[in-house]
Amino acid sequence: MKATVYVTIKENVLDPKGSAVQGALHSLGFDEVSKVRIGKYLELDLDTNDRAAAEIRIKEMCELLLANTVIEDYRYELA
Amino acid sequence: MKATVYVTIKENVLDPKGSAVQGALHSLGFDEVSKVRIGKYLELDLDTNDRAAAEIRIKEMCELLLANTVIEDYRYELA
Amino acid sequence: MKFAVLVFPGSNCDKDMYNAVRDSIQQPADYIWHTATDLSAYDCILVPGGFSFGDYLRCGAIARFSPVMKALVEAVERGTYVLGVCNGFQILTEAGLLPGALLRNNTLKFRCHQTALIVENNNTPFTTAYSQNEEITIPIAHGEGNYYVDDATLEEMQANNQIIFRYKKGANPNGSTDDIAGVSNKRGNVIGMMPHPERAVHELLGSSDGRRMFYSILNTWREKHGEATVVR
Amino acid sequence: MGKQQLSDKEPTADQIAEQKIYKQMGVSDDEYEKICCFLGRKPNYVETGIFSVMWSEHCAYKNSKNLLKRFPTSGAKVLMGPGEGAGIVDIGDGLAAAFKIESHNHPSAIEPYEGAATGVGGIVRDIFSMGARPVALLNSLRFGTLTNSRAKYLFEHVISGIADYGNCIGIPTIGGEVMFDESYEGNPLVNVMCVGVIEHDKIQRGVAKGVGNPVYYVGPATGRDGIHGATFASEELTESSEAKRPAVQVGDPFMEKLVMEACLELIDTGIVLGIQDMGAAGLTCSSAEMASKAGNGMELYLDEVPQRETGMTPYEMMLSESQERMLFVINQKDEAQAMEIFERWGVICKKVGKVTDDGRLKLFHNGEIVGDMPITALVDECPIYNKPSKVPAYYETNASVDTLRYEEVKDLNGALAKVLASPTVANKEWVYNQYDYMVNTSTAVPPGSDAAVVAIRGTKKALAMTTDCNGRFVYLDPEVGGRIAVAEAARNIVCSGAEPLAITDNLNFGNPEKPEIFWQMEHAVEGMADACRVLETPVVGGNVSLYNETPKGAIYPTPVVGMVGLIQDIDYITTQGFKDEGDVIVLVGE
Ligand SMILES: Nc1ncnc2c1ncn2[C@@H]1O[C@H](COP(=O)(O)OP(=O)(O)O)[C@@H](O)[C@H]1O
Repeated sequence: MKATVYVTIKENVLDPKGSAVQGALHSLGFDEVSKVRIGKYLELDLDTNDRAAAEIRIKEMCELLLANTVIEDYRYELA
Repeated sequence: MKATVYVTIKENVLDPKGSAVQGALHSLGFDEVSKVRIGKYLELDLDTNDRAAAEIRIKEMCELLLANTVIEDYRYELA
Repeated sequence: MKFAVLVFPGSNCDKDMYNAVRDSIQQPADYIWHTATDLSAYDCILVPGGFSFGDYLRCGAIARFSPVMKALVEAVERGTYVLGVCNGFQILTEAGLLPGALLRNNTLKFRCHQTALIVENNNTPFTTAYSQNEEITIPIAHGEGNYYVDDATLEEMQANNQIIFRYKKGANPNGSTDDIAGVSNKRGNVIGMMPHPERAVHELLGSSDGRRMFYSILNTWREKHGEATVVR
Repeated sequence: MGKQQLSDKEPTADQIAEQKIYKQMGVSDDEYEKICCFLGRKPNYVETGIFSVMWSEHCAYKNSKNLLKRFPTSGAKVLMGPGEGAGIVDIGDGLAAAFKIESHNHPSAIEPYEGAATGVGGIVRDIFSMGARPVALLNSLRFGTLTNSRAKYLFEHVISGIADYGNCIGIPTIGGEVMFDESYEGNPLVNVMCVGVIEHDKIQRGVAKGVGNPVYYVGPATGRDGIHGATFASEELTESSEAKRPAVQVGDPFMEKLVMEACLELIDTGIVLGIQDMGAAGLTCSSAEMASKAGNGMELYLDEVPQRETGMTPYEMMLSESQERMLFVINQKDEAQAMEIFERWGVICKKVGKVTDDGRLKLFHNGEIVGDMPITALVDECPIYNKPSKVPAYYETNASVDTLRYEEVKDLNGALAKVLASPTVANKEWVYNQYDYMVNTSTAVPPGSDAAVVAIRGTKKALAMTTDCNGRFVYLDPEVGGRIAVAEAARNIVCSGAEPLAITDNLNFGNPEKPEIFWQMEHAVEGMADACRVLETPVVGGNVSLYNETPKGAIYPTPVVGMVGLIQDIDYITTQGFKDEGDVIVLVGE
């Protein structure tokens, strides 16, 4: 089973990388870009076929390690 | 219009971050995790409604700046 | 007074921290590998800088799960002094022992240079040898030292005098909220800071202002334990 | 020799001969003939690959060896000259300084961040594999002019790559130089130098001592990273899957830190008989060289090699340049002691081979012998070439230019401002503030002065170090420019209060097969050698990087000099800046 986890910086926290990329895109002439947010994208291979169990486990992993909920939000998909 | 860009490290290229996270997950007892790859995830707001044009532009942005095609692959979605 | 210097895989200021203790206050110190489970023999625990576990994922995120961290939490509860510097600060915030989090520098670059700090609270075990509002010179060396905390917590921290060091006005090197460079927990026995006091213990290194942090620790501890000798 | 069971896509020995596939690996017809003679048969695919890297300029110095002989390499203080991972010079009190410079020009041109980062990793391994504790890093960088956007990109990412790697492993980057000039456009130079400190009795060598002793592999698993660029492009292989393509090497500084600490601890136990890093050509070069230095042979059991990817062939394993790996030899009885160290540091350590007495490198895979070559042929028998040399036309034209006929500068202030504003001369804080130059709390003189100085803990001594070369001078007159490079380094060292000890050098040149380029090399080396003799600073190690060319032509000849000097007492350190008002300024020299 494959899990995909998206970790993004919370809406109200400044995202220096995102701003920098936006600036760089503007200076390259991509003026239509009005906002950029950058997050992490994790692909995990899980040795299990039990979807419900996997869901609980992946949530635990996110809360414990993969995201820092002081500054980050996360969501995940299972496939 | 919103674009979502996924940047991942090429299959053959070493991903030290992914290995480190996998190690950490194992030591936390998540033994079912058999592989972790870490990539980037970007959300861009685009001031345009022309889907076809946006597609060309976003591809350009990826090639030029958002992905390092020597070691990374990318894909994108428009919504 | 006995010092412990924690060593995680990837720590690289552990020796500097150890040497700073030995050179400034001549107290015994031990290196403690991250798998240790007992810190009860120590009066002060130093969490050094570096790149624990490569700082992969997020700085300090993986180190906080090392076995020694459980012992560290117990020590904090006992009132043991804990000083986290740079990566040590990041580990302490990830572990929830200090409020807030450290984001990437707003310049997006690693920065290494001397900085001017203002001592915002000299009434902690770590800062008694400084004057209130004194300007001191301590170097930084980090890529992710941009301190973030939400407004509500910030207010609470201000009310509790938990902001220990600020970067001098106009000299904020990383975009930190409210120019914050170092903070403490509510009880005041744990502090974390991005600048490196252990790198400022000798004029040869460009500043000796960091020595007084170690004097403070020893003096406060001695006072508490009824020993009179004060170091300066 | 067992029947080959290689990947179906690998050509057979006959196909290699008929289709001259060796040529795509950089082996000439004559060289191929020689290889066949040494083997008494045609080499198979993995053997051809191994010979091609062992007989490359990079490993065998086939075009530069005769030039390097002109360098003075001995002196009263030299404990180890060229030939090992690094040169070592006595600094008294039973201590010594180990240092070496390496280039990572071509990888950095392709992927500047990882190219520069892995360059740092490589040179650091060279130093700690000698048993020395690395105490400082320096670099010497060249880019095109900053008005060129690619040059800007390369500059920015090379600096980040150097910074991130050095900062993470906790070795201060304390000096270097950056210059911008059109001649480096598309072919940047990234030279990195590392300096270490070692006790005399801890000095290690890369030798496979003791027949029957086991050979161990240390570090992360091997992937298909950086398998030599010359991987052949025959029809069959272009159709091979994406997954088979060699990949750019990515550095893992965290792993390097663990490997370094574990290896230094291992060396401290005194049980190591021989140790060497896996640099260029990975397992191939390290195994062959270690066996060669001991006059022994080696067997490698490739199934035992830790592998990151499935289905790796012997060719891929032998030629992979995966980073952060080491090879060492100990007595079988000491195995448990070694394993305990690597386990504690969380680093893979695996027995992959054995020292033998037959003088051959034998490779086993899937229960068969897949390669069998005489070590001496690999290491010592590469043909050495004396390339033709010719005075370049530009040099002859320049000779008739009257350099005194330029108009005198009237606006001195304006001229000074212009010089100071040029990126090559301007303040480099933007660069070195990205480096952690303070970690280890021994940096007595940080970047920004003539030479950087590192104090040696537990003594009053300090080491001064610098890298220098002005490629434009060398281009205009290689011999004088070569002398100037050494002399400038020496002046920098002296100005910091130190006595120059020795140099390491990195010869960055264009294509040596062009007689004009070879002429530049000859004369630059001659000039450097002269200066080294006069200043009594022998060459104790170095590196050669050739073929630095783009379609626009060769780079300026750039023989970078890395020099180390000794300060007896840290109280004698002097720095560049003017100190007090009213002090007298004295001009020394002509
Ligand atoms: N330009 C040079 N000047 C002096 N010595 C050199 C030069 N280039 C290479 N050497 C020496 O030749 C030996 C082999 O170099 P190299 O193959 O680069 O070693 P390694 O594989 O350890 O990097 C080393 O000892 C090196 O110091």
